[in-house]
Amino acid sequence: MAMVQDDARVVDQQEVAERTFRLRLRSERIAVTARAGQFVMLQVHHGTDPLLKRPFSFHRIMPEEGLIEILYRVVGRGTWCLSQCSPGNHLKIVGPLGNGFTLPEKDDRTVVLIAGGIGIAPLHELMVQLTSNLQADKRHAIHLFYGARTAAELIPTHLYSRLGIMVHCSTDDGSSGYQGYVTQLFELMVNQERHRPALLYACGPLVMLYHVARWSLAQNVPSQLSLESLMACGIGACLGCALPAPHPDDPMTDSYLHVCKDGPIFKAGSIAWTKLQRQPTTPQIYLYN
Amino acid sequence: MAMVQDDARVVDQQEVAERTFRLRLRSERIAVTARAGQFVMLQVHHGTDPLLKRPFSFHRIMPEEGLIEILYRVVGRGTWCLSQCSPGNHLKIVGPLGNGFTLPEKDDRTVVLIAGGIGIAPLHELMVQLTSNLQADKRHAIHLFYGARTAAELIPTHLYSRLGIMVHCSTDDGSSGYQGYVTQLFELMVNQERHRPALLYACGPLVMLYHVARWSLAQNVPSQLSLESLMACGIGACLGCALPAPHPDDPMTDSYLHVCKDGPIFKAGSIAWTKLQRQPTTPQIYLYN
Amino acid sequence: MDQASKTTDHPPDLSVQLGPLHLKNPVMVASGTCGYGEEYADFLELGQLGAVVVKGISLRPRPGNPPPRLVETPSGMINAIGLENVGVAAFLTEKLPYLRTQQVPVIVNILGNTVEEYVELATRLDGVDGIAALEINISCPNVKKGGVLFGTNPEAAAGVVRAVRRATALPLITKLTPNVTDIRAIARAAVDAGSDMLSCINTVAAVAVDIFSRRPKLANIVGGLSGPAIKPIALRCTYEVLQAVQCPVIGIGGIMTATDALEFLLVGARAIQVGTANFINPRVTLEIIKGMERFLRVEGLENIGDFIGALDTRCVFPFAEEACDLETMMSKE
Amino acid sequence: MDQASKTTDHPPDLSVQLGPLHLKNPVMVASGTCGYGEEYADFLELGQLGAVVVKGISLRPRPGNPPPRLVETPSGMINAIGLENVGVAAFLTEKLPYLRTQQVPVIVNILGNTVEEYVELATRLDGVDGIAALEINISCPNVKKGGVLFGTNPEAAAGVVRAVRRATALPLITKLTPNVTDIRAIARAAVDAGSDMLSCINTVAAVAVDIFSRRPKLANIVGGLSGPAIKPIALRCTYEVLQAVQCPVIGIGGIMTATDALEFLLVGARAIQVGTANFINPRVTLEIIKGMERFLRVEGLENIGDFIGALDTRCVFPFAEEACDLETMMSKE
Ligand SMILES: Cc1cc2nc3c(=O)[nH]c(=O)nc-3n(C[C@H](O)[C@H](O)[C@H](O)COP(=O)(O)OP(=O)(O)OC[C@H]3O[C@@H](n4cnc5c(N)ncnc54)[C@H](O)[C@@H]3O)c2cc1C
Ligand SMILES: Cc1cc2nc3c(=O)[nH]c(=O)nc-3n(C[C@H](O)[C@H](O)[C@H](O)COP(=O)(O)OP(=O)(O)OC[C@H]3O[C@@H](n4cnc5c(N)ncnc54)[C@H](O)[C@@H]3O)c2cc1C
Ligand SMILES: Cc1cc2nc3c(=O)[nH]c(=O)nc-3n(C[C@H](O)[C@H](O)[C@H](O)COP(=O)(O)O)c2cc1C
Ligand SMILES: Cc1cc2nc3c(=O)[nH]c(=O)nc-3n(C[C@H](O)[C@H](O)[C@H](O)COP(=O)(O)O)c2cc1C
Ligand code: FES
Ligand code: FES
Repeated sequence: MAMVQDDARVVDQQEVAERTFRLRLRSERIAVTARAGQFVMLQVHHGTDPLLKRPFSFHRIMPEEGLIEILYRVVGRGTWCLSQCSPGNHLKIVGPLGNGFTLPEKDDRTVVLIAGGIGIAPLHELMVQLTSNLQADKRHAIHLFYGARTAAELIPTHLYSRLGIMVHCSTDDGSSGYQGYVTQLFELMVNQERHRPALLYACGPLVMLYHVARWSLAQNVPSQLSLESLMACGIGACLGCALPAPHPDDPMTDSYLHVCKDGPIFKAGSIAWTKLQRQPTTPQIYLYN
Repeated sequence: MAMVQDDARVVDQQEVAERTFRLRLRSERIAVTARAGQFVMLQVHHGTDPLLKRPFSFHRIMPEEGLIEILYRVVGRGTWCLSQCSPGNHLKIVGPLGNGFTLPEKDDRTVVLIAGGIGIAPLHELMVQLTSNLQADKRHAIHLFYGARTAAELIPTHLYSRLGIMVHCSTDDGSSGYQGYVTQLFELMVNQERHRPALLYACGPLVMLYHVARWSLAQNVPSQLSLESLMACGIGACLGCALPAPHPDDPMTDSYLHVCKDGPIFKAGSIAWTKLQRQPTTPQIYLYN
Repeated sequence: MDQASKTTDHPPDLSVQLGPLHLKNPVMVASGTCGYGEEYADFLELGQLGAVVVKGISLRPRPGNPPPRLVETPSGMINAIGLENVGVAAFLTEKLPYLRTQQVPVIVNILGNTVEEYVELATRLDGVDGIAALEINISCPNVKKGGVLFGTNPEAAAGVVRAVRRATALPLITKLTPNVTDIRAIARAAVDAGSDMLSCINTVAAVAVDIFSRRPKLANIVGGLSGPAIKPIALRCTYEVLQAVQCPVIGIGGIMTATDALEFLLVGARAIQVGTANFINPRVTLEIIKGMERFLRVEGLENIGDFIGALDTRCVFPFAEEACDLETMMSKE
Repeated sequence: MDQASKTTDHPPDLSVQLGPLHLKNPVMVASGTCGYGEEYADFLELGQLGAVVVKGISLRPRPGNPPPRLVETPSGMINAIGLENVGVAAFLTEKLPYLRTQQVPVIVNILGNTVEEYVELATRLDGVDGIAALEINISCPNVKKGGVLFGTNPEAAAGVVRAVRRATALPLITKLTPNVTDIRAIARAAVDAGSDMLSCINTVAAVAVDIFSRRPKLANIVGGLSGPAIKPIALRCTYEVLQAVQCPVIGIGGIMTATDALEFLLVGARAIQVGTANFINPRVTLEIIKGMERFLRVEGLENIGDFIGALDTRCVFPFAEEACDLETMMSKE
């Protein structure tokens, strides 16, 4: 499970939804040990500006082919640079990093995955693994709740429904599926259908994760949430990726987790949600030149 | 003759000699007013590193087609970045800049052009202009002395001989033409054939220009030398591109010319050669990573 | 990626009041990067700018340093021009007349090696038609004090400002150097001595060397770093200075885009100056002004003044209220 | 683009002597950028490095600052980690044992908010097996002096160094901050107080803000700039410090490549530390060592020592001799 640095060759890059790209890279050394929920630090540019690598979750892991895929949205300069690269280019990559998802021990219980926007990225590989050893009828016990701001931002969902799982979509503007937040759709469905998930996986914006965490704590349903933080190293060396954690002994004392080492997958109770501060919002790239 | 900033489209890029590229750009606004010996400041990269534009002389000017060409050698990060761009890319460009060559008034006298290495770049357009209104037999009075370190660095010289002018080559290692420096070849030929040039044009490394300047001053032959200097703005605003000039009144007082405004074409006597300092040499790019 | 405007049709108001100076917008070109204005005539109408700060002027002409005077660095450049300039006499007769024909406030950056030089400069520029203000460049060696820069010592800085203040009725801007332990102390000293405004920052002292020739890349060895690399330092200096003084502050350092410029305004700068970016794009100042207008529209602001100093440094805990019961839940988990 | 070697076959000697320390090569990893060493175990053998400087250690564990703790800037990054560390006790029991198994000199970076804290730290680290030297991080607020940093004042800096000197026989490196008016004065004070060596520089104070949320990009507002953007500043500081002191100096700041590292050695630094670059390429230090070897081969040097301090600042006028008669010719022209 060692981390490696590799020189990954770009095999393919496709724009699969609005400003959303799927990038396929060749890296045998990373593909063989990677697990769902883990991530890589990827060079987005040659030169010193942008300077830092960027973290991206595994969207697909194909150990036999020696390939990995990431799915990313262009939100700033780094992801913009990345979207400019083409097959044949080489990018430095470090991985696999972080803890990754834990798969359920029993496979006969209801599992719910909740994705907000680009949060779908790590859940794809998870869905593949959850369904891989499952008979077709049992796959119906896996539900994906997938929300985005608008239909154009949704990855085509047949990719998921053809895995045999149940897919429920929402958009903030109602342009596809349920109109509203994905967490609302989830709570609605769970209350209506009265089948309670045995396990929750989620990835998406912080507020979404917060609502999932609330629900999971209130309902006492175990959850695995994929969190983000700004990162410089991804390997536990810079201590930059801290998130507040409940202090074991004294609630008034600060204590921090590090997303790259202790995460990026956390259970709801590991994060001190009350101590989370609002962070600067995502800039619209190049809006003001 | 106003300077403009334009967004030039890359039309073509070819490697024409070792590490030497010819880049064709579309810029109607610059092509119509450009003169031989002038230059442009060209963006080599999007982003802040490398930060500054780079100066390049006009290699060809095609006002009818709205095209310009530059010929450049990859010597560092900026020129390396430039060599990576492909047709369809856009580069910010400012030009035409500087004073340019003055064409001879009478066209019946011997004219000598001396080029060292990439110093051939501005002389091509000059040769085209010198020969354009000239009958074929008179073109023999134009001599190009063209030297490089080795044959692989020479631009194929039929491009020049087919203009009807006389081409004399040298290489430091003797792999093509005369073995030795181009200024040696020039002095040799001039002494042997005893036809003295009425006018000298030269572009190349500083030591070469120094030897041309010496000769031209000693022989009292007017010369137009294309000089270089590090530049930030190219338009006379930063005062960074200074070269020492003889002070009109007092030789002990410092006085400076600015290559981008007062040049890049200077006569031999305009530069205070004795006050020129040795500048850091050209780095071999990426040699030590 | 343009967003729809939230406001009405008239363009947002970019004008700012800097003490006695009223500028149509907060965007100036920085001293030493726009020559004497004329150099940019082909690229823009100077009248579109908030103000023009001309190349630093000394009493007598200065030839400047020997070359090389420039070197590029990661996201920056170092210059050691050596304050080459035509001198105050030639400035008044050869350069100012052109600037006077442009509808733009002209700020004259002045420099000297003794307090007396500054005073004489101020005296000669005082009351001259077409000069809107003086910017005192205190990043100059004080020859009477062993070459220590005026700007690195509160008393020396105050000494220059006080003397210049007596010599002229023109609005005074003191330009601060970042190469100090406590920029707040220098800022306070300059304001107490009569400076109406401050501008910050000048370049950061820097060196570059070449391992192949084993020589410094600048003939002067040490030069001043500018460009995007120093923007975070300039923002910190501006932030600190604004904690120390009440007067208008002009932000300078690494501004390449409207976003960069707005960052300085957010911290509290009343205007900004663009330096190195002019070399890369001679029309950059106009693009910055346009970008600011678009920003104000999108944000639904009618005046740039409403954005200046709007930095909110309070901690915001979005989930703190609701999450009170979460803690109890978590302790059960 | 490899050039043929001019020298014989044995590899060039990269070893350097830093006062009492002998290092197999001049390349160290900088404090705070390599954790406690173990974090890089998957990428390199620590034994290949000249030395490892561990994350700054305080007397008691520190949780560090709230996030966000990082922000990227042009060719740089700002951090406000807040000196999060496990504290000296856990360092000795949990971190040092691993480092001891590696064949690499371990330098412990120490920090405190009072002179007493530094002294107690030094006392507890003195004589501990596996520690090669202490690096005193004086870029910390002195709580007894209103939070002014020890490193910004010669007396305060000397106070810390003198006290630590008495508390330990370990070689002492004092790590200088660039955020001062005169780094030479601090350098001299530290050496006079007993520091065997100096390292420079620590990060440059910096701010970044977000115009959309109108908030600082760091919870701590002010942080430290590092990376290529600061290399020219670090070279200048190293250059200045070497003019002031005789002791070995370790260059730090923005080193990404062998060329960068060699620039510091050219100026006179006896060794260098690599910080931010480790985040971008965890194997960068090995690449730097290899690049240095190639450079020495190509230049025909057998010892890195022959290159250290080889900067030639004399003016060279290549055409001055021959050109004497040129002047006469020119006056005729
Ligand atoms: C463990 C982990 C896994 C991730 N997986 C994915 C993924 O699979 N697909 C995907 O599209 N995105 C993913 N992200 C987020 C992705 O790293 C950021 O979108 C990217 O770094 C933005 O870079 P930029 O230069 O385009 O944006 P910038 O211009 O740098 O910033 C734009 C916005 O992105 C945020 N951002 C910048 N850098 C980071 C960072 N290192 N981590 C988190 N947010 C950042 C900034 O706060 C800012 O709001 C992941 C983040 C983490 C921490
Ligand atoms: C008026 C003028 C016209 C020129 N015309 C041509 C041309 O037609 N073809 C051509 O190949 N080159 C030309 N040059 C030189 C060209 O500008 C440089 O080779 C180029 O800027 C190097 O950039 P770089 O980033 O690759 O190299 P860097 O890594 O920046 O430096 C490599 C070497 O190039 C030198 N250099 C860097 N920047 C400049 C600069 N702005 N001006 C001069 N030297 C520099 C440095 O001193 C260094 O030795 C001209 C220069 C001037 C001043
Ligand atoms: C080439 C050059 C020359 C400069 N000359 C002066 C000057 O004469 N007087 C002055 O006060 N500042 C001078 N400066 C400093 C700039 O005005 C400005 O403060 C600094 O460059 C930082 O801004 P920037 O990063 O936008 O360039 C000069 C800067 C450069 C790059
Ligand atoms: C994330 C981070 C944490 C750091 N922590 C420390 C520290 O604990 N003690 C210290 O003396 N310096 C610390 N530094 C400063 C570095 O050791 C180094 O001096 C500085 O980053 C400049 O070098 P660079 O440009 O190569 O990064 C830290 C730097 C970074 C980027
Ligand atoms: S990103 Fe560096 S410690 Fe997590
Ligand atoms: S390059 Fe700026 S003045 Fe010549």
